Amino acid sequence: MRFLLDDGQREFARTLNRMLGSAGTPGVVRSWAAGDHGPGRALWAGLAEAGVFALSVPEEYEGLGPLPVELAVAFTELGRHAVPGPLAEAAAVGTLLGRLGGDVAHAWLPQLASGKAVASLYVRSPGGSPYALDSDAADAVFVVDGAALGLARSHGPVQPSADPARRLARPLGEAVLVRGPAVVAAAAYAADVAALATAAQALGLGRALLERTVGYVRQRTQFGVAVGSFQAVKHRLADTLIALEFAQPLVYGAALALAADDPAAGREVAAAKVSACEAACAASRTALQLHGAVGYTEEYDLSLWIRKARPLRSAWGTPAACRARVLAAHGQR
Amino acid sequence: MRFLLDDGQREFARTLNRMLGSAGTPGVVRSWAAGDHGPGRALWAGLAEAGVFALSVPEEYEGLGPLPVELAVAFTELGRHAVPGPLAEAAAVGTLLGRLGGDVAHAWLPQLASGKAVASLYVRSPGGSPYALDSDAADAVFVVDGAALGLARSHGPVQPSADPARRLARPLGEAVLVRGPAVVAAAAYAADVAALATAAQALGLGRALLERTVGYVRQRTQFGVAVGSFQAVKHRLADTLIALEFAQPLVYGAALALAADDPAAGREVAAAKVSACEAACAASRTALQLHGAVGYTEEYDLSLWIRKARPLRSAWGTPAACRARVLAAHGQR
Amino acid sequence: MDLDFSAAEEAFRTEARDWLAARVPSVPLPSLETAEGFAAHREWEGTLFADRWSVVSWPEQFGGRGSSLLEWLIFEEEYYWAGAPGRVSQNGISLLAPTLFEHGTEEQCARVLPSMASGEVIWAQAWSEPEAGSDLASLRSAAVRTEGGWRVSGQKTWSSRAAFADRAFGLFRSDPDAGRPHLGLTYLMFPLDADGVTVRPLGRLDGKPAFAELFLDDVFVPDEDVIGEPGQGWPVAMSTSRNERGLTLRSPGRFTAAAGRLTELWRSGAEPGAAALRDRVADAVIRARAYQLFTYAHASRIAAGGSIGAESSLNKVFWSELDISLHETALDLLGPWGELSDEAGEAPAHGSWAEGHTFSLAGPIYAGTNEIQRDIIAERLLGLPKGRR
Amino acid sequence: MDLDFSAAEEAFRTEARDWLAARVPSVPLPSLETAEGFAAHREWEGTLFADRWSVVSWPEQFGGRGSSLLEWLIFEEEYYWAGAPGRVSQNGISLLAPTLFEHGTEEQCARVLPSMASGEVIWAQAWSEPEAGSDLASLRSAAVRTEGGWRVSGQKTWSSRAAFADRAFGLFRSDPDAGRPHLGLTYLMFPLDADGVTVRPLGRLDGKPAFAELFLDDVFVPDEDVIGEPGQGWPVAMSTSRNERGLTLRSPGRFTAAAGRLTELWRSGAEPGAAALRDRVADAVIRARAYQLFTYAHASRIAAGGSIGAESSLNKVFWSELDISLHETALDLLGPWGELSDEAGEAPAHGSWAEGHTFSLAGPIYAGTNEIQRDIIAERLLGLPKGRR
Repeated sequence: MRFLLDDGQREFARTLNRMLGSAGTPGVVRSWAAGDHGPGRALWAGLAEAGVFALSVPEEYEGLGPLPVELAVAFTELGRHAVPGPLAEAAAVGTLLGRLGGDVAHAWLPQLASGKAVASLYVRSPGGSPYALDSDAADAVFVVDGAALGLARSHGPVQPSADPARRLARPLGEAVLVRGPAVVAAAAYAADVAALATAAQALGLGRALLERTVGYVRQRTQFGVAVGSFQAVKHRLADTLIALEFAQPLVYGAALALAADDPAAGREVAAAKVSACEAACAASRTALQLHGAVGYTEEYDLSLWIRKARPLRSAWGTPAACRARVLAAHGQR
Repeated sequence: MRFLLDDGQREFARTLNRMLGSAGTPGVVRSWAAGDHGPGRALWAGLAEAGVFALSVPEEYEGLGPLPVELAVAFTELGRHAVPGPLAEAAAVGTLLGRLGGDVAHAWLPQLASGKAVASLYVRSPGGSPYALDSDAADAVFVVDGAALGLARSHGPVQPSADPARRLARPLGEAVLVRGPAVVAAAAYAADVAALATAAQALGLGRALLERTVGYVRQRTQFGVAVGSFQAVKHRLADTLIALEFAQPLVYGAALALAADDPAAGREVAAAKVSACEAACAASRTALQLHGAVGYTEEYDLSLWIRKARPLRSAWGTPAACRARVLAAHGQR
Repeated sequence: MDLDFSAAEEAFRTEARDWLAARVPSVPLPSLETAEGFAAHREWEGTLFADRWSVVSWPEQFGGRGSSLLEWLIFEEEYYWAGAPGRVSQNGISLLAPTLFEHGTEEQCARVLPSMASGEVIWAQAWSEPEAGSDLASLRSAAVRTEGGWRVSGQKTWSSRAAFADRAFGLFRSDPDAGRPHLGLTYLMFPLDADGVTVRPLGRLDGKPAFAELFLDDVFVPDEDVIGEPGQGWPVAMSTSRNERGLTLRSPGRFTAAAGRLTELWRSGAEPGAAALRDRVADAVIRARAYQLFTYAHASRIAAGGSIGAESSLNKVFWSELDISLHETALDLLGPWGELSDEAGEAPAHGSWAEGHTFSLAGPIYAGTNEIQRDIIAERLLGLPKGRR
Repeated sequence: MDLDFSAAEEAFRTEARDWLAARVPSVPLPSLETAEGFAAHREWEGTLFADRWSVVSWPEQFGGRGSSLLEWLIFEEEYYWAGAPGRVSQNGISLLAPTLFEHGTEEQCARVLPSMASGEVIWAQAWSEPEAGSDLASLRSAAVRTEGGWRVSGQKTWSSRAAFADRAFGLFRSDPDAGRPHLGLTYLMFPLDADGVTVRPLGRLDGKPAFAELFLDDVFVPDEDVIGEPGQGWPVAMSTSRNERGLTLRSPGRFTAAAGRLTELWRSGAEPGAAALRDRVADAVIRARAYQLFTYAHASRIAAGGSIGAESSLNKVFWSELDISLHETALDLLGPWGELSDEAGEAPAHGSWAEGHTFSLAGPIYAGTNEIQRDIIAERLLGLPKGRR
């Protein structure tokens, strides 16, 4: 056992962090939210070049994957920098088509891996979301409905999310591409990959919120001292760190379980999802509270991070659904 | 509307507080826990003289009641001083027999009101507790089983509670006294009175825990300063006070609802029960943590208070049952 | 001890309920943090005022009904149960008006209050400055004495409603040599369209311009717009701040009504996890009731001649945390629909849960952060040693 | 990156599992905080030792197997899943032994460790004093130089296991003029039946004598029982304290096993509110798994030559809060049976939930309170300004 990232994985994270740190993501996010996807598509192209979208695409389709651990590494950085777009969905499409294989895989996967095409994914389910993410930015919105996989023909009006960078719309009328039990199995596995990717994003988001807040309370003074010297502030930030530090191994553990096609992977993913997303939500609340009115002001870039936490929490498995899933599978070692 | 205690009620509280403050209750509790009920019975006699056990007994049976608000006032003081014995049960027996009337009321209520007899109450219910409280100290253990009211003939071996002053035992073999639908109605109302009395005890318990802890952290120094000057300590105690201050009006509100035979009384009692008991449990945890190892030491009297909180929380309505009850009745104004 | 309403109070409740049933718009007005919504809400204030419902507890001469505190609570309960619009006049009514009643001249009251009550003049607060948020005593914006008044310069920020409001009130440093930082401040009122005033709207978390920065460059404020004595602004403002933290800002009706709607939402039971959310729904109901009864107890104390001091800090922490947890529970119950912003056409309940959630997040920050409130509770109510602050 | 166990590790696991299946008593031993239970647990230590399971990670010469950290974790997982008895030797094994390995002489190791491993000698810790709890550097108990050793006087308290143990270890002030308070301390070992030692048992919260006060009156301690250099007791003790807070005190197997039992309890579903408790059960399972994986990551770091510093404070807060919430959830699931003390004959699961709950309540207090741990996390891991402490 060596439950540590290796040097290559660490270097991959550093590379993405450097690249995204100089990409001006706040401006990209604001454009994306306004429906101008140009800067976002350019950023995606850079990420594709770095290999991000190839991680879930098998080698036979010009990808590098499947590499769930590297996917978790990459998505942590995407979350840290608040990158917009159907990210978890793109990873899930890569997984889904890669598992299905055949014409649809050949037709789409090389384009997705190279970043030429942006794809989103919608899975119809009772009580599930009626909305696909970023249909207006995507070249293709794949729709899974039971045993049928299709492409949406169009989409309804964009419904703004609490995170304005998430553009929600109902997929309308789909052209079925494949039908059969293989779709069901591949879609279930792909949904787990989407949940893992979302958990990793949440983890990175939480890290960024914590780091910015620590920086802020160190320099902000009130009553003649740094706000960060108050014990109540220190303890709240300590709790934020604890939650993130203990969510992280769950994320990597879930990635390894998916990589191994472990039958327990579903509960590992659910545990990671709920922990990382709750940690990110708590970090978001802490960041807001400790920045005070500054954090509540839209024009400060912090708001772009703060508002991402709750939507990630309900995407690809609400906390209630994840907790149910953990218990459904638990019991035996 | 005048949602404030009047001068008489306030004076009643002060009188009980003074009396109990000089009664050496820690020694009484320790004796009771060891099965020596003498000092406890003497304390009960004093309380009876002050009118405590007459509050739920109607005037026609030599009582003063029913006076649910005064009952809440008195039980807050009993909780504050950790008085041992089947207190809520005694109040409930007074209520139950008072509502039923007849021979059984004439036979028992004057004795209960005057403190000559100590009675406990056990209500058999599916999934409910198998134990009656303090059977070995009581002169009579009334048992309600559906539409039947009886007296237990004996009891099983004492099962120690987490609060050693609570002596639990299964009631064995009952002699039925009354049977009929009036028993069901009177027992339901009496259970609400027991829950109210328990809530009031919890409130007083929480107040005592807070007060002692505030006193301790003001004088205890570590690192050269009073422990109470640390912001983390201050905020935790502030939260303890908030919880108690907002539980208190629920307790009085529930007492008024019971007094008025308000159809919503059940949910008011449930709300008071869960709030006061959760506040007391939190106060108990806070007292333990801020006293440190001192609080974890049985020979310090604080432990007598700390250990009462959880058993009160599950007696006469668990938090889960209370919350269900609040929602079962809520909706309309 | 009782919780009974008198026949007159019950009649008052019925009158309010009937009026509201007839007048409250069936579709909510647009968000009052937008230009369109602000205008609609101003009009609604006029509707309230026309039938003397805008400021029931004020004296009749200023447009009120001279209602008791309890009647005001009754009105607020009915108001929120009816789902009536948010109060765009709130800053003026709950912050400035109590200060004027306590420290204003007769002339000021007569001049300011009726137009505030009618919605004709909407007031914004101008407390915070970039370097003075929680630490309000460190204000820097200056008022310099001049012929017949003061010349005011400096910067204010997070001024609620200032993007669309007409006038503002706040504290300015009139005597920089006064020694301790909360001496030498003066409480002033000024028009937002005065010469030298620049208003720069600021978006709140959801982007709506709910507040603004104010840049003041040598703005003339006549003596008649000073409240209280010059240099005495701190004590004058503190009475306002007590109001903000205490009874008047968050009336219990707001939470009992919201808890009722939350219960309905939970009963409708769309989300499969709803069974596990039951305890959170029940807690919202219980806490709203606790807040209502706590307020009745306060109102009874005040009616009996008592007063409320540091206890208002208990209130502030309690309602602000209740508000957030109630709205978070609602969003969780909404499942995938909980993500929609209030501007989404398909947002449940016309976006009121989303809007309420955004609004609730500011609760622990403004009117004295909850951290400061807890310090106050620990030091003034529990007698713990004062820390550094 | 992987979570795979080698074939040798799997074989080790199987060997441990089989041994435990054959030897673990089917009815739990009496509480180890009673005289009777202490004796029974001491005997169990001997059983473990006989087959070299008592200290698997120690070198073979002292009774161990020279197991890796990972093998130790595997053993602990099997140990707790098997429901094996609590470890009465724990204070010696987890606090004193690591200190001896790091700072002890060969002679000390050879003399002390084997009898510790076999349970022949049970060790108690003697850290705290009445005025030195969290603030350990302010110790007053004194060691005065004498011919061939030290004469020790003073009072220690909350000394775990001291009521029934054989020997104790702790810090004593040997140089009162050393300037800063954590200089001039010396780390000593001494027998609890030595001349001048009085042991007064103290009941813990449930009354069991889980710790004691020690009164030391001119007790002679020979030089051979000083660990490290005289006057260097603080750095010597701090290495022990890191152990206490870090990996070795609360192995993840303890929590994964408890979470598994909690899940079974929830499935049995006696209490009608159990549906609403589901999320708390799930959280216990998730947090136990997180703690296990976090520990695997730490073990991997150590195996790769890294070390653990202030990160151990993260551990301490996490497991101590997990332990409480897990046991509170269990008591809630037990409904009316949750009230029974572990001594009640009818207590569910032989009182193990009740006993575990009482034990868990001490978690946030000992080994550095969680308040102090959070200060450490904020200052050393996040770089926030040092506060008064």
